Amino acid sequence: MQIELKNISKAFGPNKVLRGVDFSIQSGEVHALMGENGAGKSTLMNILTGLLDFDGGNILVDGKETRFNNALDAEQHGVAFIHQEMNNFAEMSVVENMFLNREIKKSFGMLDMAEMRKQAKAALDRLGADIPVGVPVGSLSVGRQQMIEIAKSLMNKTQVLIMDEPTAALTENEIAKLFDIIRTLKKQGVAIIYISHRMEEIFQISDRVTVMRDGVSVNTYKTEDTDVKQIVHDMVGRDMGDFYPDRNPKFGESYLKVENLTSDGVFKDVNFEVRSGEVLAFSGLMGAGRTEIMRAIFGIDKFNSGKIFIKGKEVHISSPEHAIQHNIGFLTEDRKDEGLILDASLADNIDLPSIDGFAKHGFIDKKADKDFVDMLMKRLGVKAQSAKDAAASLSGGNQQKVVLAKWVGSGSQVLILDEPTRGVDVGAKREIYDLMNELTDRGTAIIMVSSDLDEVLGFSDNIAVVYEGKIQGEIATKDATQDKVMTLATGGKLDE
Amino acid sequence: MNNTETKKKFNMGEFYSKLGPLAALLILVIFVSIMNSSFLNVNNLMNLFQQVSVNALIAFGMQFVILTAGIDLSVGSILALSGAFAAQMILMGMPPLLAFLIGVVMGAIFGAFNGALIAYGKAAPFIVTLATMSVFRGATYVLTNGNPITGPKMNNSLSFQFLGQGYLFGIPFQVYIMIIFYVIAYLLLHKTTFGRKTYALGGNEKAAFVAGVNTKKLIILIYTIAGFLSAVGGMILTSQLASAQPDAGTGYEMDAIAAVVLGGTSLAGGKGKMFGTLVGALIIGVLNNGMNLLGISSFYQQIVKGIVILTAVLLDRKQSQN
Amino acid sequence: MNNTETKKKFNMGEFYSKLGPLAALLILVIFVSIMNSSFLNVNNLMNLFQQVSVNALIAFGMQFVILTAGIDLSVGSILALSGAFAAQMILMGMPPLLAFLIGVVMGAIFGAFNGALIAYGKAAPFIVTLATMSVFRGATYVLTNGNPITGPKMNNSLSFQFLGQGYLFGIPFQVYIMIIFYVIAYLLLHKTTFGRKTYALGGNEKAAFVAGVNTKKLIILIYTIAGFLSAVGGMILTSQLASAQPDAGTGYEMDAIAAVVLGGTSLAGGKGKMFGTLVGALIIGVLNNGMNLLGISSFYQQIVKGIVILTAVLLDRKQSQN
Amino acid sequence: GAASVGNNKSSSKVTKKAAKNVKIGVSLSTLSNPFFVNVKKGIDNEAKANGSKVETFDAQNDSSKQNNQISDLITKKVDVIIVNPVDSDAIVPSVKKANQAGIPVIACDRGSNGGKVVTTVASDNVKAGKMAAQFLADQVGSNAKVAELEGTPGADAAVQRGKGFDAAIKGNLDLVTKQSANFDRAKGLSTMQNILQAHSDIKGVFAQNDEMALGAAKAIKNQDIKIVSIDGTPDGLAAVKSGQIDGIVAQQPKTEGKLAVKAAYKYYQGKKVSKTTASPIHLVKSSDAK
Ligand SMILES: Nc1ncnc2c1ncn2[C@@H]1O[C@H](COP(=O)(O)OP(=O)(O)OP(=O)(O)O)[C@@H](O)[C@H]1O
Ligand SMILES: Nc1ncnc2c1ncn2[C@@H]1O[C@H](COP(=O)(O)OP(=O)(O)OP(=O)(O)O)[C@@H](O)[C@H]1O
Ligand SMILES: [Mg+2]
Ligand SMILES: [Mg+2]
Repeated sequence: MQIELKNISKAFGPNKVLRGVDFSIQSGEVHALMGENGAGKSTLMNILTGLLDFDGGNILVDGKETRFNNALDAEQHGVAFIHQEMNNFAEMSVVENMFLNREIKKSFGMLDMAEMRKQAKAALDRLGADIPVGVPVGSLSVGRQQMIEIAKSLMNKTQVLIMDEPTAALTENEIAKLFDIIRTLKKQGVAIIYISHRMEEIFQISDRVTVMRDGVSVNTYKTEDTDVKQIVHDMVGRDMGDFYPDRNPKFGESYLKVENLTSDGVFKDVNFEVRSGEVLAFSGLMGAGRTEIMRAIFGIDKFNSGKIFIKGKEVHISSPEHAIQHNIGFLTEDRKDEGLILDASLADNIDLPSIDGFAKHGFIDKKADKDFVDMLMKRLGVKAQSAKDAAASLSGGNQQKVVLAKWVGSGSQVLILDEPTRGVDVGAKREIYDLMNELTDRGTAIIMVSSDLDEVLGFSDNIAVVYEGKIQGEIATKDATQDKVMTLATGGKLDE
Repeated sequence: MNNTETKKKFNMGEFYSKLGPLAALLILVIFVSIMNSSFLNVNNLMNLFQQVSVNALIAFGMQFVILTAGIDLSVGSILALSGAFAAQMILMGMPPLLAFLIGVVMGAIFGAFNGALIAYGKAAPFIVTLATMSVFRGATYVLTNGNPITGPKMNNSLSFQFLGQGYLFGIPFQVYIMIIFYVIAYLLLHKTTFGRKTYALGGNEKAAFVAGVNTKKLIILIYTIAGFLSAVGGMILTSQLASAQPDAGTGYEMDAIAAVVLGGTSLAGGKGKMFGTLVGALIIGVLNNGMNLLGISSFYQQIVKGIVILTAVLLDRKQSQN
Repeated sequence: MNNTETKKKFNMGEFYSKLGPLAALLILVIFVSIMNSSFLNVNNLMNLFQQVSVNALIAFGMQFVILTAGIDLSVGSILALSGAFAAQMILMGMPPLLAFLIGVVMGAIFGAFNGALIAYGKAAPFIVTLATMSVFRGATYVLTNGNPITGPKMNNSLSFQFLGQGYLFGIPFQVYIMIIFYVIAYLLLHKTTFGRKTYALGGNEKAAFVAGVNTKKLIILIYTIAGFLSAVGGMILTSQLASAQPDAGTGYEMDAIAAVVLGGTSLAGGKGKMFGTLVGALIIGVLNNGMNLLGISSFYQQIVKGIVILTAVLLDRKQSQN
Repeated sequence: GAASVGNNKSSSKVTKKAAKNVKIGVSLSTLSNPFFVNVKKGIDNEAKANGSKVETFDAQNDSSKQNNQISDLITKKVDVIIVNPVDSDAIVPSVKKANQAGIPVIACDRGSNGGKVVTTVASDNVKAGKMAAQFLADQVGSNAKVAELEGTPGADAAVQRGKGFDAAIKGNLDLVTKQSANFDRAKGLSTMQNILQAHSDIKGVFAQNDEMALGAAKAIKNQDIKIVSIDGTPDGLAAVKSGQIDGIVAQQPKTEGKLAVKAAYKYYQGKKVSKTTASPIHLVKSSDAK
């Protein structure tokens, strides 16, 4: 099967998102689609699979003009789509999710539960994902949810598979498994459109790369004929230096210290300390419990025992409100669920944790508030028409920047950033690292939870590795290697 | 760190939402029967089931609606309007069975009208059905001119009276109807794709759309079911009272919603079981019947009812906890 | 290719939610005053404002509740119970002003009770307030024994009667009260952090919580406001009728909700303006007043009211569209 | 056969019972109306004086609820059921059910259109409407413009009282508007205010109950408009005394309740009870009070 998108254009209101994009894909090829946040990648794929209408251009499937009515229609024609934002039903079980609207029926329209369970298990086994099919999807970590989405798309006779940032929530192991699968599919003649902001993946897995910028396709290369520099240049429209800026940390006093923090069945005896001016990275496999530790510190979840100290004084944090009063900020990993008020404006999102600071006797100082929001939007380069836009109308990466802006602006002395660059393009990543540098220079302590090992090694001062709810080891970044971190992450010990 | 660990923490809420409604019902039954021995009389139990049946039927339909995170306030008015229609037609000489049939079809159409307004008008179910509740009720008054519809054609027709007053093997006929529709509703919700889509729509409308569910059609269908079942209730009531009352069913929406929620279904949509709703309707029935048997003054009945509902939903709070 | 393109597609929904409630009100006013010239009499307008004031007060409170994606069905019962309390105390010899003060504090406490159940019990506001509606109403009946509370102490006290029957510069005193509370509610919602947090809570409760909003405290506070304002309505009504009716306020929750929704506030929470609610309350007031003036039969009044509400919310559908 | 719509096995022989042994079950159409609260008082007082037990239920104006309550009273094996039907037709199946169980039924304030009742204690609502019309006509003179405040649409009292009034004023008074105020005082006030705007020249108002009349009086204030209503609640009678309301066709709810209980005792004394027991109605005029 061969698909050609020709001169596709699309506007959301006044916002011309796509302005004549060309893109094509053939059987047995992995075609990477790159571009800054908001370049229009997801929109293009939504158009291809019939989820969005478009204003102009043609879609040719095997040379024939085609328009899919909806996702189901596309799927029945062999085009499957793993979405960037997960579209699942938290309350429903894994198997119910996997077969939603594609249920297997017996006579009289009755569901064939046994058969569906069998097939769901088989699809998950293929990915080596050990996930019980009967539990509600919402009780699983984001990474596992993503594995389910992938497994789901593999159940059908797919000829074209679209993956929109499939690895954003995955760690090395899962990514390796995913790539094995992609290679197998390729051999079977499946065409794969692969969207990612992780540069190294593109060179590992793709055959061709198309780069989009500002709603047009700039260039298409054979992967072997190009390099990171070229692609980054096409994406951001200029040359960029190193991915990761240098760290020149000046550590101050211990800012946040955690002693023997334990939450039964989730994490145990967690000890660590982060100093002002330090970037402490938390690494680990999917579901190791990093997020849970941070949530407990921030007062979202309860814990059973242990102590938390700020500047050497013990504090009792029972809610995010307390945590914020103690100058802690927390960027949650799930931006849609806990990070953003999607229907509210960017301004209302950004100033929320700081709003009390702009009020006298409860009345808000509108001017100061506006200046604050404008400053942050500019500083983080949020790509939007105006601060009054609804958060929901931004691209994934730009939404991430908004959440970041919110916490950067809160003036926190300790910033906990859970997957801060998830779904963020290279250019914006660099800006975020620069910003983190600036913050640590001013004495902020940063805890960076990240599943991107490259990032952990490239931009931190110390690395704490979590394995099954314990801190397996902590190493200075300058001494760390990929192997060392992985050894710890899988429960091994480093011999001194 | 493995999957069995979740089971360690005993969760009262979870317990309630699994077994709770049934446990609450049992506690209530035991309490009432200790306080008044006539409660467990076969006769009284038959009364009880009969008293429960109309609310249960409406609640079955309401359950689908609530699972989509919707609500239908117009069920009581649909009950009255379709009942008045059927009664009018019987007075005009139509055979009762045919009139009943037309009556329930009318109810389904009123429901579909609600559904279409919600699906295509994209307005909140609460306000749409609040408005149609008023419209349908007004229409009932206009149709009946504010008077109950009755006449010898109704009083003397056996086939008319059987629906709401008849007995089969010593059990009120309307109880069979309730059971039959329970089974249908149960199968529909738990064993068919229709049910799956209902849950999906309530759980995450956008995701349901992405999965290719025809959400508009589904919404219309669901409100049609709610209207249909209310109208079945309307036919039973008309037959039972041998007259169609213009203000029949006033406030029934609240009892039906209470039954659904007592049964463990979340008003946020996406979660709940049909069995729970049956149990919820029984809880309300036992409560009403029991308070009458215990001779609780009607002023205090309202207080007791409110407290029982409150207690039950607070035990069931787990729902909104995650 | 430029920004003017939006203007090409005229969006009726957007138009309504911006200007619409006001436009709808104007159309209604023009229509009624053409049909009956006495509508625009100063006298009638004073009546109108007076008739609107209690519903408007309740609606202001309801607006906060609905912005958090909640609902308060117990407002009518709170109105009755706090009114009965105050009346009882006046009969027992307490000075009316003090009794009113205690009455509204009682109302606030009842509201806080709702809020606490919702915040700590984590149960759905709909079902919690459905239950407390029943509890508070029952308590009112118990307190009044089903009879209106009245007596010479009420009929002869000027300070008692002024609240609901007095005039100041030719304008009913209760209209001033409505305006004062409108201004307070407006400032609270649109100019303070309290208001911003209310919107945030309604937009995404989890995100608001993580951003440091004390969601429990906020919820309790909001239901307290709703209870307080209902009680203010209860004092006005008691003074106006010179008696506390046990069934006062029955069904008022629906009128208040309708006012809020007609004013363009989304039942899903997070979106809406206080001015809209004032306009919504006026729409309902003009509708009731106008239908009386035009002599529309009570049967048809319900139909007309339903259709007007329906039309207004369908124009406002834009809300749920994204 | 297996299927049935129930058949009568009512006994005609009455086992005599002393008053104190008569267990009385009551179902009233509503208790959120002072009139019926007073019926209840009448029943309670009379029963108390004779040492019998009473159990009272409020049907909240819902016929189906009332049916359930009567079923429950039958289960409880009360000796007599005093029912104040929400609706005279809808009560018939319940009355028949009680007949089958051999429990005597006494209808109160409204009759039952079927089944067997020992007696119907009632003050005639149609007649009350007529009396109100008569009085209003006397007050305002022939062909004067008047308005009517109706009760809850469809409610039995609203239908009957309206019927009597409307029939009696034909060709006598000019009824310019009828508006519902739901038997409610607050609604009576606002509706009357609105009516006065549209028809400033009316001379009289008929309110279908005292509550609405009390509200209307507040709207009318000291304009020269005559108000007449039906019921005779304490608040209403006080208003007649003070001249706010000009006349009330007073029914006597307490007497009604008392008569119903008396009929029950008579029945259990084995005496014959006549089919109808008239509860007196009479006109209370403010001109008499002064
Ligand atoms: N529903 C919508 N309404 C309005 N604007 C939208 C909508 N969806 C996307 N956009 C806008 O379209 C543009 C392209 O968004 P899209 O999601 O396609 O970007 P992307 O290339 O996938 O970015 P990312 O890498 O961040 O996922 C953005 O400017 C975004 O704000
Ligand atoms: N909402 C939830 N309900 C129940 N269990 C959960 C939930 N979220 C996560 N878990 C479980 O808690 C454990 C820790 O997950 P957590 O998300 O903290 O891991 P992590 O190290 O942050 O990894 P990642 O975020 O990369 O998935 C895992 O076993 C996971 O399955
Ligand atoms: Mg994207
Ligand atoms: Mg995590």
